[in-house]
Amino acid sequence: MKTAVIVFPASNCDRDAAMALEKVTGRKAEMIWHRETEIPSDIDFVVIPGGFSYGDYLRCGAIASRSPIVKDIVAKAEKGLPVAGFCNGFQILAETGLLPGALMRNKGLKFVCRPERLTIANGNSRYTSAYGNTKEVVFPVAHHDGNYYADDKTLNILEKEGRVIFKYADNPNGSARDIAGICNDHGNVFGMMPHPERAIDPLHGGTDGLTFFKSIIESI
Amino acid sequence: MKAIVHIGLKPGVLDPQGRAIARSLTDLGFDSVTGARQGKVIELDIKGNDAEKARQDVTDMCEKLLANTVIESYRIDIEN
Amino acid sequence: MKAIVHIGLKPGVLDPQGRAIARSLTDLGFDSVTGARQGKVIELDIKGNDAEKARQDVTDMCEKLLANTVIESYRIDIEN
Amino acid sequence: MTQAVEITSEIVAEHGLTEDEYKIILDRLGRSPNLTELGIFSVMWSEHCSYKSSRRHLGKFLTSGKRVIQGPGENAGVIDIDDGDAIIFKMESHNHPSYIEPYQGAATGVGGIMRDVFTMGARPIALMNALRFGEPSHPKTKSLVDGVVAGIGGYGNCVGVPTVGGETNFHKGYNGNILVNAMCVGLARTDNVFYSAAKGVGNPIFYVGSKTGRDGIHGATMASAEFDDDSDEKRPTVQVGDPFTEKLLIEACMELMATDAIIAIQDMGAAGLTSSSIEMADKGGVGVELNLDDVPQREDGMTAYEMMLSESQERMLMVIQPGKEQLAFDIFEKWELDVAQIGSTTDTGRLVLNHGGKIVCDIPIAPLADDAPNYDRPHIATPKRDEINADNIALSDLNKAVLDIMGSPDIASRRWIWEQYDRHVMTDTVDSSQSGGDAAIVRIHGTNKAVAITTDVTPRYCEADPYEGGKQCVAETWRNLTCVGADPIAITDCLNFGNPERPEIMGQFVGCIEGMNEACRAFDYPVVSGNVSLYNETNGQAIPPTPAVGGVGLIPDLDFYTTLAGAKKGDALLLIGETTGWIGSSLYLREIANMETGAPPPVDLEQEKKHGDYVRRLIRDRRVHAAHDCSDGGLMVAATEMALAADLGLNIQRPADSCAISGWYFGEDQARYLLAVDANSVNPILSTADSLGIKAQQIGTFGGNNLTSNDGLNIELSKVRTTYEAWFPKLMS
Ligand SMILES: Nc1ncnc2c1ncn2[C@@H]1O[C@H](COP(=O)(O)OP(=O)(O)O)[C@@H](O)[C@H]1O
Ligand SMILES: [Mg+2]
Repeated sequence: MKTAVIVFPASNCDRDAAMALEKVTGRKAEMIWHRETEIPSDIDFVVIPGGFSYGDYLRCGAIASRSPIVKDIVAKAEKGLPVAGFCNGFQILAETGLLPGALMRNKGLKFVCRPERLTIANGNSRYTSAYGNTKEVVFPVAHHDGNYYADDKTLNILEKEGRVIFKYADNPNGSARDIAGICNDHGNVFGMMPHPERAIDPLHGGTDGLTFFKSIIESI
Repeated sequence: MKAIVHIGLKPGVLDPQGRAIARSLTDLGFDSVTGARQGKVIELDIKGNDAEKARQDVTDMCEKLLANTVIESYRIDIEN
Repeated sequence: MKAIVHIGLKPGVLDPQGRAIARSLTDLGFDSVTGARQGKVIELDIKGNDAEKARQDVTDMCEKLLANTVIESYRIDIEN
Repeated sequence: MTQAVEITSEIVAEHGLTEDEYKIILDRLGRSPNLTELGIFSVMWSEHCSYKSSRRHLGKFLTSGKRVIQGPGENAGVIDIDDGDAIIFKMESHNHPSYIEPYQGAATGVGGIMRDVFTMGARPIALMNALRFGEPSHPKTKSLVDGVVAGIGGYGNCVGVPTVGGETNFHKGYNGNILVNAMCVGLARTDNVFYSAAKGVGNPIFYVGSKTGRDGIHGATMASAEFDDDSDEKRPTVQVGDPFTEKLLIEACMELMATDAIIAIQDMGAAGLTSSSIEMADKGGVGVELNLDDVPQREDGMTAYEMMLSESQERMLMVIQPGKEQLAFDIFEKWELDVAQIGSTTDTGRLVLNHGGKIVCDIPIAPLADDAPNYDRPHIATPKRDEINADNIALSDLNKAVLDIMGSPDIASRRWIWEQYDRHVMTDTVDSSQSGGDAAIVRIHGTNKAVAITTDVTPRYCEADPYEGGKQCVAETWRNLTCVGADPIAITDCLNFGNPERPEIMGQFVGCIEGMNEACRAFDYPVVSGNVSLYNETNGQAIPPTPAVGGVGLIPDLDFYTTLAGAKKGDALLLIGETTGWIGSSLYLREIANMETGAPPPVDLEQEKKHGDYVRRLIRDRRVHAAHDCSDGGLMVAATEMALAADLGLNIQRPADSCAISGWYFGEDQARYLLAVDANSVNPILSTADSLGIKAQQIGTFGGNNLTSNDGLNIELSKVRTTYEAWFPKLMS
């Protein structure tokens, strides 16, 4: 099992993501600089971490989503490689079009950082299967632009196809239909604003995130 | 040459910033304001002086980077 | 009526956003771009049809809320 | 171009230099300076860079100790936290810029203090902020709060360093001069700390980071000048921060620091290229020659004067080991930063600047540093205030008093602030503002130890009695660190005062320093870094004396720590320390009785030490479920905060033999702690206290849903919470 974390200029949860992956797989994640052009073929799971790639300039995730490595991520994700983006990583995935919709400025217009209760909207996905009977988890959120938008048609499709994976119990940012995390139509690409990698340690944020990583790793 | 790109949210996409601006303005007593929308302008310096070519290039830039066409629309002005 | 307020950084004020956009465009192969600046536009819906009054009001709004006159300058267009 | 300007007495005055100071310049140069040279002298000799009013007093501080690797004098202080780990920290003000442009002023304040820390080889791991605003009802307050908080969050969040705590006060004394003090704590290895002394001759000098623009020219002199109604005209000097570039700078510097390429490194802070190059040269006893044409520039036609005085942010200067130039270029280019070799060290002891084929400055470096003015400004002590007897201060409605004080500006929840700060990034935040605790706890990555961090000062006390107030602010940080089970190690400070040319202000300054120093010595708790911000006055109205203190402690083992939260049902509430009912200068007196009078509580440092050491011992013995010190609002506020944090009711029993009721609940006697402990622990804890000569008693029991007491107090905790949480959002709505 080999995993990789992509590093963009001003990614800032890259180390946190790598720690989570190491904790679950027992193996160091490979750190891949955004100027690289290829994800090594033996990588089984790619995480696009949170942060402020390119300072969130222009639009969050926009500039990063056009970087060389992302081209290859898109190509491999379309062939089935599991790819997950958290926070800025979700924004980047939405900008590539791998995930539908867009992330807009929070409804309250302020950055919001707090532990957030999430309901598991689809417990059978590759990213939630290990949760068993658990219906609710707590992951921290920390973002300025996490207000998920998609047109009604897209939202209906997402809900109908079980592609809404997590919903906010107490919507912090105005996201449409309380959506916190979604996946693509094949279920291998996943994005959400909350940070599961910040919930892998009882001293810091709880351990609900461990099960999240376990789910996807076990599915591979 | 200069290209001025105006980028705004598509109609129907909720604009939390615009709404907040309208609300603050009425709070400040500017009752005549009935709505507000916020967009951005990107001003580009472009080499050369073929306006038609520049417009094509900038359209390409908008599609590839400057605008997110899921939520935004854009308009380009070329100035000499 | 509509008032269009263009707000941009004053000359000389650091525009990291513009810089990042220009660099990214050249990275994407748009070599003709030599610089970029980003500003915002706020479009206001205004009751009434006294353009002069509207311009005065909007100037007031800019000074009080819309623009940060320490680092930004603004320009107002009134459309009927 | 700059050479053509004739130096008139007006120009000298505009540069904030006195006639006497100018005479020294003439004497040392043996000729008139040109404008560039004058500008260089003026910024080096500004209050901000030269500490000319404060230097002799700062020298009194205890600055050494067994864990101190580097005290004041470098970019930040360095302390040893065992196992080869070092903690590097400092606090700094950005008051004037934040008043003029709150978002950018606060943001660049955070950026600046982070650079001070990573310059020394430390990865920043935590940020704190100490804020003072004017009255809540003042027309500017709301937008200042909004901008400052957004700016602090905007910068720290983007760079990816958690903002873990701070303090926020409101008082009319800050209506015209807010205070924005930011603190950064970084982690380094003791054998890889970097200093600023440029060593060796002929070594290349590198410029890295953002390009130089005309930002903030004269910022350093602005920070040393009083505001008046024309200060709007000083506006164009405000700089804009670019946290994105800062993040790249951190990563690039960390990468280069892992090699042996750097001889010396210094960030460009106030007075930019001037102070960084001169300080590096002066410390290393070398000269410097710079080619200004090679400085990366953002604007066309910049003069030497402008380049030397620019305060563009996110820039560093370094002396590189000869032969390692390419290595440095490669790393900085990988991180997409501007980089240039702009000069080299020389053996002349002079600062020589070349620009456009001419020498535009050639001055000896020694006088810039050594001959900087050092004033013994006249000072008069603040007159003592009368003590106030709590018997004369009635407490008519305890329920109302508790609700009023919990919803008052200085006590109400700061959630509105700290929810805008990323407190979790880097995943080592064990405790932060989120629990409302006394000190934030940040784990040392990959270990089971942690640092505790707090910032405190009670300007009310400092104003009433600078000496006692000075003792108190140091003591409170020491207590706050103790409350989480940390061994207090060292402090940094940010001394915010009015105009030092007024003897009463200078008296406050000297009094506070002496009190602080007394406390530092009593606790063996040295000052390792700090910052002075003077001239915080508008139209002759000075701020209350505000020596903010940032304390840092070590939790050697995270199996033993406490926070404010954690009281369990049935736990006893113990009060450690003497309660005389000291009501003078208390928050209660100000908020409920509407009086800002009376002598502040005296600080018995011996008692502080004894009580704190005992509390820490109890925490290490795992006897304590939750701990909190009594500060603003006395034991009633502290107890209520513990109940809120545990979401558990509390019954308080005031002993029959206590002092006056208002003083007992709300007095601010020092050296006191509240502990939540298991009922079975009460007797052993009290009897040991007794044997140590420490006053300790049980004053309550946790349980139920209400706050109650034998004086008729009875409020639902949820109602208290609503009041406590409502104030800030209401202010900002
Ligand atoms: N500006 C701020 N930024 C972050 N946290 C803050 C700020 N102001 C206050 N807090 C947090 O609110 C809590 C209460 O602050 P304070 O009353 O100063 O505590 P104490 O009196 O125990 O030192 C603390 O946890 C503190 O960290
Ligand atoms: Mg405290």
